[in-house]
Amino acid sequence: MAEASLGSLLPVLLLLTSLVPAAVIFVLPEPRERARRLVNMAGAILKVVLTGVLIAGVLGGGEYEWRRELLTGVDLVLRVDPIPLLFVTLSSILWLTTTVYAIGYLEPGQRRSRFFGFFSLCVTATIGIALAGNLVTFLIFYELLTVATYPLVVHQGDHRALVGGRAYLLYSVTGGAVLLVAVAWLHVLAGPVEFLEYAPLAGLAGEHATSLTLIFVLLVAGLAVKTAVVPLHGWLPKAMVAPAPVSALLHAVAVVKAGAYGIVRVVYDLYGLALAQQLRLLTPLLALAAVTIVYGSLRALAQDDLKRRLAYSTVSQLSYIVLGVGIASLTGVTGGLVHLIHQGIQKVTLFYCAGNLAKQLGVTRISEMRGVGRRMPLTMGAFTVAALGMIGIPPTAGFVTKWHLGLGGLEAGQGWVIWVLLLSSVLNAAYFLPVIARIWFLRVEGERPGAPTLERDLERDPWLVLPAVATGLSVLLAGLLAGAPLSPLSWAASIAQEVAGS
Amino acid sequence: MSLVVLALPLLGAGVVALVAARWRSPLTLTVLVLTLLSGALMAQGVGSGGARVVTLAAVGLPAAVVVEDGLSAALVLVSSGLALATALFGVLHRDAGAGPPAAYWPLSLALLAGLHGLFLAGDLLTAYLWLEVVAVAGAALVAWRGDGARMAAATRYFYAELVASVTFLAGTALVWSATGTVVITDLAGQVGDSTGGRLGLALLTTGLLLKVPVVPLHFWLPAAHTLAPSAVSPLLSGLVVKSAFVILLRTWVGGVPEVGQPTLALLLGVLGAVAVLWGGLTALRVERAKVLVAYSTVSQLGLLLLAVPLAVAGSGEAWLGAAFHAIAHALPKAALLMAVALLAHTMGGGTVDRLTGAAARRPVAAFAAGLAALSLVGLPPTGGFVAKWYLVVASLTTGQWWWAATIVAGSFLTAAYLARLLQRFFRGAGRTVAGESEPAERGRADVVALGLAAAGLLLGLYPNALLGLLDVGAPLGVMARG
Amino acid sequence: MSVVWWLTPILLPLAVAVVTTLRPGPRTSWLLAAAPVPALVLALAGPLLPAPALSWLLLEPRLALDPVGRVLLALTAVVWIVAGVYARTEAEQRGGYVEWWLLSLSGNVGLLLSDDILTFYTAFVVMTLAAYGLVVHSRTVEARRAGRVYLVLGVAGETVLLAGLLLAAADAPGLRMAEVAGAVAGSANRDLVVALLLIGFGIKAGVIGLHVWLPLAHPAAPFAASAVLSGAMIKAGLVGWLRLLPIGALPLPGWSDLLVVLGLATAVVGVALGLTQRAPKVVLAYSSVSQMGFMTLLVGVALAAPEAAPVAVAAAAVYALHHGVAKAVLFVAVGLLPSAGGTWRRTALLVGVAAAGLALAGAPLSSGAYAKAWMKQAIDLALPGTSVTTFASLAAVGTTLLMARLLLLLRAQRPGAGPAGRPTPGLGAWLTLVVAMATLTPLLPPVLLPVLATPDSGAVVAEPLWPLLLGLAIAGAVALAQRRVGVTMPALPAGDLVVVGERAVAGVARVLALLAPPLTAALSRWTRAVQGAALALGRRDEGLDRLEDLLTRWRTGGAMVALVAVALVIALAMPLL
Amino acid sequence: MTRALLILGGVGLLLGVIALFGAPGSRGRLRGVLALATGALLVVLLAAPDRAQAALTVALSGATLAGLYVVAQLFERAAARKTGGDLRLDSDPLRRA
Repeated sequence: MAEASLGSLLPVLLLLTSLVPAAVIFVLPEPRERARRLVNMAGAILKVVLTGVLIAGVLGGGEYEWRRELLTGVDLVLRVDPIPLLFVTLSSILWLTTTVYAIGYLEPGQRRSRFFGFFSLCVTATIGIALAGNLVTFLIFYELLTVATYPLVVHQGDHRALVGGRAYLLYSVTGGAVLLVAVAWLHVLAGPVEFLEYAPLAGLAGEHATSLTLIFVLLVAGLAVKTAVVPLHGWLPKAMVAPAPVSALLHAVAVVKAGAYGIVRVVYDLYGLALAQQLRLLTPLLALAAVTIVYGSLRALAQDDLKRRLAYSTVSQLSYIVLGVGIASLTGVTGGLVHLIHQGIQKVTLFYCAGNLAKQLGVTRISEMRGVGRRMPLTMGAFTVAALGMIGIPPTAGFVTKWHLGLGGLEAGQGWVIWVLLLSSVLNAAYFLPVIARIWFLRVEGERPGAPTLERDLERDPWLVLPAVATGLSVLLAGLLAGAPLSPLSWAASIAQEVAGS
Repeated sequence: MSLVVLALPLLGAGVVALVAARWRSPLTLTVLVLTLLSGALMAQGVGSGGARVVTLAAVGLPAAVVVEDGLSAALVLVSSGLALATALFGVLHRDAGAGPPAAYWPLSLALLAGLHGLFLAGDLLTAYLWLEVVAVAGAALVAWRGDGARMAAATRYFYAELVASVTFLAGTALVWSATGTVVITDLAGQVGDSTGGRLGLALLTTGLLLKVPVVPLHFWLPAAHTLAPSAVSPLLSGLVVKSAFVILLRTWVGGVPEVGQPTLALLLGVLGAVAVLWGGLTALRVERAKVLVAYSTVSQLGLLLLAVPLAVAGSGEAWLGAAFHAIAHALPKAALLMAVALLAHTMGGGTVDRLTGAAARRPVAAFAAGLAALSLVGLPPTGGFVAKWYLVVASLTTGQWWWAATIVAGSFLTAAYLARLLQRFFRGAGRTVAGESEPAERGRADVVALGLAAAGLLLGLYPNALLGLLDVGAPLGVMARG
Repeated sequence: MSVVWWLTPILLPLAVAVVTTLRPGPRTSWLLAAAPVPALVLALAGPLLPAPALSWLLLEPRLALDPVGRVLLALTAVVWIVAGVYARTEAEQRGGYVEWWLLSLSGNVGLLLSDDILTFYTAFVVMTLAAYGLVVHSRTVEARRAGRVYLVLGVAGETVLLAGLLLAAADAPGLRMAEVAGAVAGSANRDLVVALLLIGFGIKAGVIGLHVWLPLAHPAAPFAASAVLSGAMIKAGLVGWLRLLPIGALPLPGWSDLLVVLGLATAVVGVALGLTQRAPKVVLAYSSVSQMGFMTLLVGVALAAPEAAPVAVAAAAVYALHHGVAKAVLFVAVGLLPSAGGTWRRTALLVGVAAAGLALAGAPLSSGAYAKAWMKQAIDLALPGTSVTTFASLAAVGTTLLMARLLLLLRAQRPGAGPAGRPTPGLGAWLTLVVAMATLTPLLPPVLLPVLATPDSGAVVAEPLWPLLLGLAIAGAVALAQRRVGVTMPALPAGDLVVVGERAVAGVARVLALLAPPLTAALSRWTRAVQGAALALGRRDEGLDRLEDLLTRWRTGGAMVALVAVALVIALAMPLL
Repeated sequence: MTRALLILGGVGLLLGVIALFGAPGSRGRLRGVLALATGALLVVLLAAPDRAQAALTVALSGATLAGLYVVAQLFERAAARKTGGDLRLDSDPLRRA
């Protein structure tokens, strides 16, 4: 057992802050709402605090690693490297806001004990994925995430939910199986391989080039399922039947981000950019990402259901991260990494607002969104900021990503990347601006201009409005204060320096 | 130590048979606890002291050998634990309104003794004897207080076991005449190319394959495991099916791997692969939940058989994977069977459709079923994953990647038919109806099922202890080299 | 302190926006006019304090104000202040007009002050998108159509612009404007970048072909918004060209000729299209298009010869100043006329319109004369001997005609047609604007732009005279012909090309609508097939069931035992044979 | 001589399997069990490498096989009582339940 210094216990504590609440909540009977709310909030806040401690520690040069032998020659490793910390911070903060949101969103009688139990399990899996020090640990938490998410997708228990759940399970289990074979093959080929030593596989390129390429293809295929890269994206729009908090956290941050994060880890920390370029793996990855970006936006254009349109836009936006990974230049890497955070906060805001709309006004289709801006100004304000972020309009966070990806593409000599990005942002504008116009500039039927708004109390419940506004603000601040030392951008830049610092 | 583990259940069975009905269940439970403790002691002994072979030379009879290695110690420990849990389940869960009949207690102890005998058997003749005990005890347990269908199933089961035992005996005799010994480990290099010996091995293996069973010799299993009472099927599906496999593994991997190379190993592998796919496919289509679980057993046993060609090709991981899978399958399978029995009891019907919305009506049992399903599919962090990992690594190291593909396809099929079952639990279980008509039931029996499922999960989280134990005395040690 | 000095012009409007949202109503709507004041003070006083280093904000934004910037900032401030006074009626209505107004103002000021391309681009985009709110304020069908065209072209412009900026920034050492402009001159894909910048800013500046949104947006927006739109906002296109094109670095003969021709064409065609219109605001919109042509011309001139660049740039800035103020006067007057009750109010407004029209036409001693004089100076310096000046004066004739038509249209309007029941705003602010029109252009440039030599009296009085007289003569002749013969100008739909554009877009949309369903159907068929196959395993299949039924029969069991035994024997016997 | 007996034992085994699986009624099946038992005993008798061990092993396995036969009869009788008449084994009991 690793010596039990604080350094090695923190990662485990981070896991426990959501594992313990999960166990407790499972046991709590349904009517005990206050106790459940307390446990939930305590877990979420504690996790954010612990992340803060970790950030301070890592900045101070602290080493945090927890290791235990799992299989012969394979350890279960939880390591806090810079990239994991980036993802952990995103997950813990957004889990806090989504817990608050879920508490407000779910009414009594919706089996909330079961919901929050699996909800906390999902976050445990996400944190596990983030901190995984080697591929086997990653795989274990990756599959745990699939398992913990399924009951949430089918939470409503109606036919549509089950169909969505079945599609999700079909894709994820296949992805997991492919990943298992790849991990086992890599283990056989290269022995126990850890993420930490930045590209431990470099030495193997000599005689194992073909099998390394094949393993890379399998790894990316397994991960691409969760990143919803075309043609493996089919499950994401179908999984939108889940309740809003699930769509918000899981299908905008945790689940889909696990796939993208996996690709980032495989390319940067396992293969390393040099080896990836040497085996010419990045260009097909870029092509795949480009196709997905455009395809996702095109399909989003045709959807009238708000959540399905957001789902397709997630499909497209996730591939920005994969694009960033494919571009092997310093700014490109920064762009990809920073979008890990930006896409998260933007998409979570959009899903909160979509959830609020559905809950307060019963509006789920875009055609029904006439003039909702004045009836729910705060929520729709956050929605607008996040939507502008998706398009990449300055000064939102989305623009910072688009700028870095574009510049990175040019630096890496892949000039065509700009046109993909711009085509995508035009398409994003094409399917987001009309929605914004409809929200603010179209009058609610039968309402004279200048007449006072109908109801004032649509945004009385703080549990629902607060998270939306908070994340909406963060989209603006992540863009405006991009230069600040602790901003996502400078954080991503410092990591990129290490990964691609030529 | 191994003799105590054998004697306790055997004598216990005798004593319990004599005692009055009222005292039988507590007495059996105590005997079971004692057996479990002695099993634990033995495992501890083997773990620290290494493998031991005890030869009981009886005049006039070929030497009877008892092998106390990692595999047998682990299996003895698990089987006594599982037997205890099943007995507890039998007491707690009033299947048809009344607890198990008086005959259940002595028979289950006899069965346990037989199982221990098989796990520890080092020579073919003793193996034959214990096979007889398991056959009779098992069939009798299935047949208790049964209606026509259950009696037919029990009879078919008994006859199948009988044919298997007899062919095994004939095979043993031939091998004995060809090699002059019945001790498995001494067989190495003896058989060579003597036709009698090879014929004997063929007969012997046929008997074992019928006992395991492997497709196409699985004709007796679905009826026997489905119609068996809920306090018996966990024992059958979890343990009895593994006992014959242990003998097969010891003979072909520990005993005469060179004879099996490469054609027989390939044949066994193919039979295993067919079992995996056929079992999975059928499980996808059957109506009743217990039949689904029975065919799942057929499929998972096929997976076990895949390890033989890998181990024979010299991969230590295959032996470890097979041994681990034998255990990591037993616990969740028993838990799943118990959970299905409980849910069927609450929902008033055993078919998959009747179990709709079970998550709301009996959450703990549903959760146990879900947890067990994870292990059976082999998703991390469960024990099933560890077994699958070793089997896949074994197939990749020995270059026989097609077995890895079968394993992945098998786990995909398992996921498919278990998802079919679990998905039913969630249907209509989204919203609690205002005046909840049937309040969620919580029985103590659910906790037993949950405990077993959790044990399956624990195996995944802390596999090292078991892995270390299993590696002791394994023909091609992995840990030493790992 | 320097942060306050430099940032208040940009941030004050945002603060005011918050105040007016929380406390709407007449008490706070006067703040609208106050918001641009700090910008005016900064413009007039100039950069007294050094620009602040804001490493935290956005991506290291840097602010700067060169003399050209000061002139344009002064123009913007004056126009926004006066328009602010007249925007109070709309401001008090619900619908978020105030927020969009102040956001546009903040963007407009921000882009003039910014010295690095990211802040510039941010301000440019914020202004463009916020202005959409002004265009669609009246929520009528035409307003929404105008808004849609405005937005589509706006987004297209920004995207093209971003491509240009990205390509330029890739080669540039830093993000500052000068560095990027320098890099463009030397970069490999210079022509592509220049083309992208031309189109990107061309849409905002209303170059012919890309101008279609202007004639639609102006009538739709309230008159104060049109004043600001024409007066200040479309100048952002000019600012972009002046700052980012490689002016002064090296001669770009190809591009300068293109711009000169485009400028002249815009000037002439703008006027021609204007003459066909009936609504006063549309006429003014086309006049703006044509006047922007002159500025495009000057940018072309600046690109022609590096040594003439400073003069040309200064001339363009002054021309923008002159046009901005004059056009604002016209728009406000046109806006106030319908509700101008008293006769002396109407006549005062009409006289003001006439004065502004004369200024635009370049009547002697008016701001137009000065601006045109400086323009000619720049042209003679860069392109001596070419006939550009004559064409420019021809365009001036056209402007005179256009202004005459405007006056006729306004006189024909019945008074009192405007929205009744609202207190008619005072003319005070408008009068100050008229005074500013007369004084600013002649006085400000020599102070701020020493590079411009004060034109000799002849250039200001004599030269502009003949185009004016010629124009008036033609106008008189046409007016007479119209009364007697009744020939009327053919009426073109406002926005001319846009109708063609819309039909084209509709066509493309229809094609896509035809193309998309089979495509998506094919794809979803494929995914359903895959899933179907996976789930087909679960369906009841008689064949498999019967097979399993057979397998579990007792007799087959026995047969199987024998079969397996034989198979094993063969497998074991194989190695022996 | 031993080879002939061995073949005889094999034949016994084969006949036993055929009878057990083929016979319609319980008497046929029981006769099958007997044939199996004798066949196996013959093989065991001949297989023992030396006389001493042969006698004891034959006795031991003979006893177990006899036990099996008795249990088989018990099963047949119990099944007959439960199903009222001769137990039909051919179709899968699951189909009936």
